[in-house]
Amino acid sequence: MMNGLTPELALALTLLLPGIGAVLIGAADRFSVLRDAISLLAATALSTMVLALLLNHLAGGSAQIQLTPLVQGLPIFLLTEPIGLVFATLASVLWVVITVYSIGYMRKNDEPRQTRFYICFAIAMACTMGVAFAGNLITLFLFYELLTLSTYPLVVHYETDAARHAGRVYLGVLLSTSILFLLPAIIWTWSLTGTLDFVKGGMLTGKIEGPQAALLFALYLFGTGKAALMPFHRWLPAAMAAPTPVSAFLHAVAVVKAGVFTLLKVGVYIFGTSFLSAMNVGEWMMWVSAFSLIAATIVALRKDDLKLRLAYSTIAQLAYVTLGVSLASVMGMVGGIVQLVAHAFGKITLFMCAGAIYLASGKTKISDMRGLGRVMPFTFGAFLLASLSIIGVPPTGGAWSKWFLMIGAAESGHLVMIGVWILASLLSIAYLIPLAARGFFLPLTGQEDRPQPQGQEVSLIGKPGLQEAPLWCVAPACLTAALSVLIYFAGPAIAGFVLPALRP
Amino acid sequence: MVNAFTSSIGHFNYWASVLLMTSGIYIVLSRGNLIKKIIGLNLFQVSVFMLFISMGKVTGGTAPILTGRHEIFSNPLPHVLILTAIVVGVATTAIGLALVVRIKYAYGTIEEDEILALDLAREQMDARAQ
Amino acid sequence: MIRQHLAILQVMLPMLCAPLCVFARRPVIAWLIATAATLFALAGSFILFAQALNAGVISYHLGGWAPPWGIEFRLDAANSFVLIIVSLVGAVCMIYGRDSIPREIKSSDQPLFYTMMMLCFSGMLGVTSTGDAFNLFVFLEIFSLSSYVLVAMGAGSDRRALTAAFTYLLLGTIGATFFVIGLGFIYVLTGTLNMADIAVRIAGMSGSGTLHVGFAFIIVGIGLKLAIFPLHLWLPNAYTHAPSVVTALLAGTSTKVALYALLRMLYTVFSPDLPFEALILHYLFLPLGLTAVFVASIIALFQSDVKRLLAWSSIAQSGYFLLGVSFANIGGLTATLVHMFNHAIMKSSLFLAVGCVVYRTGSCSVASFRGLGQKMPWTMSAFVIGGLSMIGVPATVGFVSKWYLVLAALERGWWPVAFAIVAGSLLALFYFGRVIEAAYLQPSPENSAVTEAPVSMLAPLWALTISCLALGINSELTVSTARAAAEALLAPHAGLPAHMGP
Amino acid sequence: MKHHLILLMAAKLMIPPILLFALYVQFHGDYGPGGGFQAGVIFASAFILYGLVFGLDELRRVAPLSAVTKLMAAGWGLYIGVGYAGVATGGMFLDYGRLSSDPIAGQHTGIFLVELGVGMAVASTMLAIYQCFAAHQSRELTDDEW
Repeated sequence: MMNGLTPELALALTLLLPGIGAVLIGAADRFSVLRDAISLLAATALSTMVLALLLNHLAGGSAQIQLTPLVQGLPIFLLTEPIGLVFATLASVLWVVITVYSIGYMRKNDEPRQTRFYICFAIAMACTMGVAFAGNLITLFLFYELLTLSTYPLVVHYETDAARHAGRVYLGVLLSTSILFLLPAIIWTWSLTGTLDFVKGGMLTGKIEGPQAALLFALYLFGTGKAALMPFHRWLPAAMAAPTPVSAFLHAVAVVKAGVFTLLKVGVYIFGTSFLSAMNVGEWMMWVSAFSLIAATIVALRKDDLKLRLAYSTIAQLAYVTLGVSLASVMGMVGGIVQLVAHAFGKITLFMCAGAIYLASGKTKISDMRGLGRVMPFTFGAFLLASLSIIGVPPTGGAWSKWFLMIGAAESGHLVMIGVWILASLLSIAYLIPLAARGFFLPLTGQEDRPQPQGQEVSLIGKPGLQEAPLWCVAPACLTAALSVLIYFAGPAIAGFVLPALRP
Repeated sequence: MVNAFTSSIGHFNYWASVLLMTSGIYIVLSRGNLIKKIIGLNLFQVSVFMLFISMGKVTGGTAPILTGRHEIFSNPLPHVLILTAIVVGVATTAIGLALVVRIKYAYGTIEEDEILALDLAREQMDARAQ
Repeated sequence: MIRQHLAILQVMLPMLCAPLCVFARRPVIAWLIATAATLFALAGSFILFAQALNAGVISYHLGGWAPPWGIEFRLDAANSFVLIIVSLVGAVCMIYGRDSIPREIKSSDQPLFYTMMMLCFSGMLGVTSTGDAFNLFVFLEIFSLSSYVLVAMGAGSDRRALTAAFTYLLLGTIGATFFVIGLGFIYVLTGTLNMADIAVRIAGMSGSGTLHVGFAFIIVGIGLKLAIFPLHLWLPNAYTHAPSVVTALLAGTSTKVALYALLRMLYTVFSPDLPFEALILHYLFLPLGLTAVFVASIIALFQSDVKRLLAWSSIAQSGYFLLGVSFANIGGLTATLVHMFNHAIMKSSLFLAVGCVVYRTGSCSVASFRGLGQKMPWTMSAFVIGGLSMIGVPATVGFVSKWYLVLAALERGWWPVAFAIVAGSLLALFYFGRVIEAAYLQPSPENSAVTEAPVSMLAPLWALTISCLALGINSELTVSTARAAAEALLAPHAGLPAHMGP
Repeated sequence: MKHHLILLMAAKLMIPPILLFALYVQFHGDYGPGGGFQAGVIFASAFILYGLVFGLDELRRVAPLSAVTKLMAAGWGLYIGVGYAGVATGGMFLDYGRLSSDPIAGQHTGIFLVELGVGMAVASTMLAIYQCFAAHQSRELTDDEW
């Protein structure tokens, strides 16, 4: 690689840079401009590092770091491998975007405790990198838990009763599931195999079988509470009490992505697709995921609050990945990985748009948003594009993930799952498109009677011309919307990048 | 039957100890007066001391003083141990009594139920103050 | 020469310092003496541990009388490991006490307070070091009697300390007396009091009724000191009303020492192969341990006093010890010992943090924690880390404990128990969550002028917190140490002189 | 109390023999029945009798609590000190045999000192306990209660 920057150093820096960033942000508490600049700088530096690692990997190199053993025989182990690199790249790039957006949002809204907010962002980012580059299950678990803890202050940002309640649900569900199910699953795996390293093709073959294997699989699936599989999804809607950038961060960059990423890693490197399909382990979980998928979609349809609707949409979209993993086919896994990426770009756009709408008009209810598209065309345009991607209409990134997932279903012979996906996609049209359609095609009505939204500039509503949110907020949304289209062209490339790791 | 009878009579020292021991424990648990509790505790401890000492007795044995005139000695070790245990018991009693005196000063009573009532009243007062 | 006599010196130096403290005219001199003694004991225990690991069992004959006739101090990896725990917590608490003790104890009482601290400390070290069962009782009583007094010293701020100490005294004495009764039976049976010697002599007597009775009395007696679940009644009040330093010391060490005595009795004196013992382990310790974990944790949820909350949490933790013991395999024993060390660190650090709060606010109710996250950032972050450790979040020592306990349960194939272990630790999330939420998410009462605790208290607190993190990130040291200790416990006849061998 | 002449005289007569007996038990203890525990209690009983008859204030003048506490610590320190002497002379802890060139004489010296320490500690502890408890008497006893 570049002179002086060894892959190992770059790998270490992916964890250290956000950490250093957090310290510096704390030090620059008094100087808000400097603080924001440092946040942005750290984000940029991190994505540079990750890109360097990605290039290094493409050039055939790899990097790994072994640190002290957390428990005997199980070191903290960092390693670059394709799935992790995809996730790390995604998260680090989106961190830059979300930081830009946060600066706009937090300043415009004049939020309290901004320094704490950015510090927690940075720490959560370091943890996300740890999850992404974890070389064994225990390292992953370590950073997974730290991620939960470091995002807790973000969820309770407002420190109101509602926020406290949200924080309780958030921490309660995430820590409970991980300690109650994931930890025993990990220890069980360890006692079966004597290793927790991620091994290509899995390592459980011949160690466990029958209902026990299914139980272990279920423990992993339910234990990864961040993947929000029903009935452990309550934390996601609850966390909507936080400011919008936090929601975007949770949904697209760090938390839920870390959840499904964990599932993918477990599916690919612990169980292995061949073992999963041979043992027919995922059969039962497949139905749970399908239920989760349909149920969350239906709940989303009935929510009038935009952020809540998006939250349930996320639950449904995550179930795609869970389903992909339970299908136990290589293409299902590929579909899961592409879905991880596509959904990240789509959902971050949707959330940023929701935030922008709130900033500009003070509105959170979908039924109130009629005609807003006319005064906020960029925001609503981005929203529409992202919606299409989430639904899976070509040429958007979401199309590829659905495509691969359906191939996976066909490969493993679960044709009924294709039907489930089609149904879910149709339903998602029903809950996503009306918003954009109302925004663009219905007139702005009724706002003469409505009281002015609190804390907003009076000038926005009921006057002709554009009334967009600040540029800092709209531009990132447009960028990610564009990217979620561009992903369509990168879809096969991503699949090709991760396939070698999946095929035993 | 007779055999069982003689063997239980033969161990009458055990029976005596058990009687004292259970009385002691019973007093500790059932009496509300703190002084009586201490008395019960003492009774309990002393019963154990007696058990030990009677175990050390060898029939026909004398005090283990080397004078050359006797062949059979009682086992002196239990006595030594119990000497230590007695000291421990005295210390316990002293601390217990000291505590009772302090409790009397602090609460004005040494009846357990009255003390509990006073504590409860105070806790309720604290809870209301918050 | 000191090295050669270290086994006795590190018990007897605090014992000598106790009367010296009486002569100290100024409290600070007594403090200096006491701190020096604990630091000496700390250094000594590390050296002893290294010695026991490298050179095998250290046997020290008091007065030159060879065992089994004379009293023997017998140090193997197991008890020198416990020595480290005791002296570490002791040293940290003494350093912490420089500012904390004058706040809670009248200055005229302070030299005597330090005397009692030293007695308590050397009693615990003695219990741990001795190889003679009766001597163990004597040291147990030295430590218990002085801890009754120490608990009662909390009467300066709350008269309930007196009744707490009284209950502690009653139950503690009953426990000790039970122990002596059991010992009497064993003595009648074997004619010896040296623990290693007893182990050799009762090897073929597993059918003897006397042995069973003696065993039962000893286990119940130690159980009272250890606060095994239905025998825990003395503990919550004693911990709640004692002075902060005393609570931290007792929470970190007293149950550990009692646990050590239990392990020594179970594994060295009575060998775990005895059928009745296996019975007790499986049908008594397992259900009691589980009940303790859940019942005590649930009670902890409803406490409004943080010290009392932590006390109930300690009872729950002693349930974990029992679970680890009940697995009756080397994994379970290792897990118990690891947890013993880890729990000493985290529980002491939690109590020290609460001590800082008491120092500043004068109260330890959950309500008085409101807003402290901003006002006492260092104290509260240490508290948070301790709490996370109790929950079992990775990178803290609590995680390491949970890991090995669950692993041991799985080794036995006891599924439900493994789940119960993690579920129990989850309850800690809820009771610590309440306190932490109050500290960080609720505004402090108006016109409160609370500031951060003095450095002399924060430094020892943070020393424990940092070791809580460091040993959580790298558990190699604790676990290999605990494993060596577990092996030593399971090898009762190692290093016996020829005339005492089996 | 001053007019309980018989009590006063009897006590005055009894106290010296009690003290003497205590000393006898003490010094006899190292080679026969007796020893520090018993002697200490007997020794203290003389003082307690004094206190009972002449009043607590008088006892406090003769044996102030602070001095008694120090004596207690000193006795206890003496015991442990003898233990250390064994170490210092190259033997084990509490190895009295080393205290003199002749092991038998050393044993004598050692046990003598230990018993002395025990005696001091026990006597002063007993006195301290008595003084502490007696101090908490709620009112003076009247004559007809005697």
